[in-house]
Amino acid sequence: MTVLSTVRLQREPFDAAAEAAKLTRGRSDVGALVTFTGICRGDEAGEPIAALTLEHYPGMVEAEIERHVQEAKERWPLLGVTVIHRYGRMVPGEDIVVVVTTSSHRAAAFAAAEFLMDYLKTRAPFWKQVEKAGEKTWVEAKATDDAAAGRWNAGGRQAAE
Amino acid sequence: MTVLSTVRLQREPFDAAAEAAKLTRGRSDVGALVTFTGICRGDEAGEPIAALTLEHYPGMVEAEIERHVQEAKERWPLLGVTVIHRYGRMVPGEDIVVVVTTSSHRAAAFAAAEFLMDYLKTRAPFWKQVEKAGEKTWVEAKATDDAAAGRWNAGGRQAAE
Amino acid sequence: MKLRYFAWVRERVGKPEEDIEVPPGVTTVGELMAWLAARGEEYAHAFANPQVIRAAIDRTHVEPQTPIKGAGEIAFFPPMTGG
Amino acid sequence: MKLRYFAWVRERVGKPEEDIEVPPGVTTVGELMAWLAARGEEYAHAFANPQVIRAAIDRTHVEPQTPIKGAGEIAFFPPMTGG
Repeated sequence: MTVLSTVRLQREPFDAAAEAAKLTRGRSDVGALVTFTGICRGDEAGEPIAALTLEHYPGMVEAEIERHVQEAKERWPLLGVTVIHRYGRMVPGEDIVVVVTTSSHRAAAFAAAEFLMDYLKTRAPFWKQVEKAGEKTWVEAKATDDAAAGRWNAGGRQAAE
Repeated sequence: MTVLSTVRLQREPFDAAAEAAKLTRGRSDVGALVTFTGICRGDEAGEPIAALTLEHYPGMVEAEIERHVQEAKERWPLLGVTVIHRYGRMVPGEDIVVVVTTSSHRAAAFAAAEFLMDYLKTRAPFWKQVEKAGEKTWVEAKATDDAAAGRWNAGGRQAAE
Repeated sequence: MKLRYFAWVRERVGKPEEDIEVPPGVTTVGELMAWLAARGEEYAHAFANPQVIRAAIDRTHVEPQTPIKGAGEIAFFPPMTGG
Repeated sequence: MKLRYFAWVRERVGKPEEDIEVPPGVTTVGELMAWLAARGEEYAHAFANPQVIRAAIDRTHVEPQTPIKGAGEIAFFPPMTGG
């Protein structure tokens, strides 16, 4: 069994569909493919934004994501995992992050993709700044994101709602 | 707010990436896009298979899926939902089903996609037959799929593991 | 009344659908399965395990105790395995 | 010891990184933040609310009580907002 895993940080846009295709091409053990794409919205906290700038901690962020990809592979019977996260400036409608997971069965693929996204939202060293009416402001961390990330601790999966 | 929804039953292959793109094109309110693709595996219950044939109940299956798409739209703040399910004969590696959900935030998109897949596995009138060593056998329903579908009853979301 | 059969229920009965006259004493889905099971060897085989067979009346899932009165189309099939 | 600052901590301190000599009495991440806050107005502003500031030693998340002995690089930043 070949478990593919890819972690990439980049300024340039990515092609989510092409990344998903790489995890299924030429193999017949994949039964479930989950692709999560996080997209820059045109509003933040109810107000329109012109753009988003993502700052990151080079070196730390790659290592931290790799560590969580490893953890996901230990927790669930995955066949492939891809995480690509952009940094720099993005305008509404642009893709920010993609997480692709594959497995024989859907439960593992869904759980691993959610686990990685909850982690990326709360513990990966990224910081979002938005441009609103000419002013730049830092996005505040959300308590709901912390709660979502917390459900993966202490063994099993907990209800998130 | 425009909520797009599409349900399609078809014999022909579909393009999951193109379906996903339709739900995000030209709008800036989508922050989260989940695409689940179910793929025909080369094995069933540990034995290799040559092909899979999906039988369905025409008329009932479309209405039933539509009803569950409506339910998903009532339960979560979705911006778009697409469900495409194939029937007929498929060989390993071919896509069987795609569910695409979009929302402002990831929790709703993930939950709705899982809810629809759990439903499709257990309550939508489809039956799978596999070809193993020249013999055709009907795939038996799995207790784990029923348990997964059951967690959406009785209000909130329950732990599935 | 029109009956439809799917998957291995269809294979065992030997046809995808048929029109039948249901006798007045048969009033529920469960009673209809019992009555069908007595119609011949192929039906006996198809309905040997009625507790695993699912039913729909006019394209809506129903239970064995559901009355069949007024039904246009009743379908019988094994547990679903889609997705 | 190399210090790095990110997001609004970086903006308030006014630089992305610097090399500093930490006095011997400063032994934990929390003590380092308190010592930094006393270094000047920009530091006082950056570290006014130390409980919201996160830290990493050599690219691993740490807590305020974590000792800084042996650290090569210590980073301070606000709660993360990726994804």
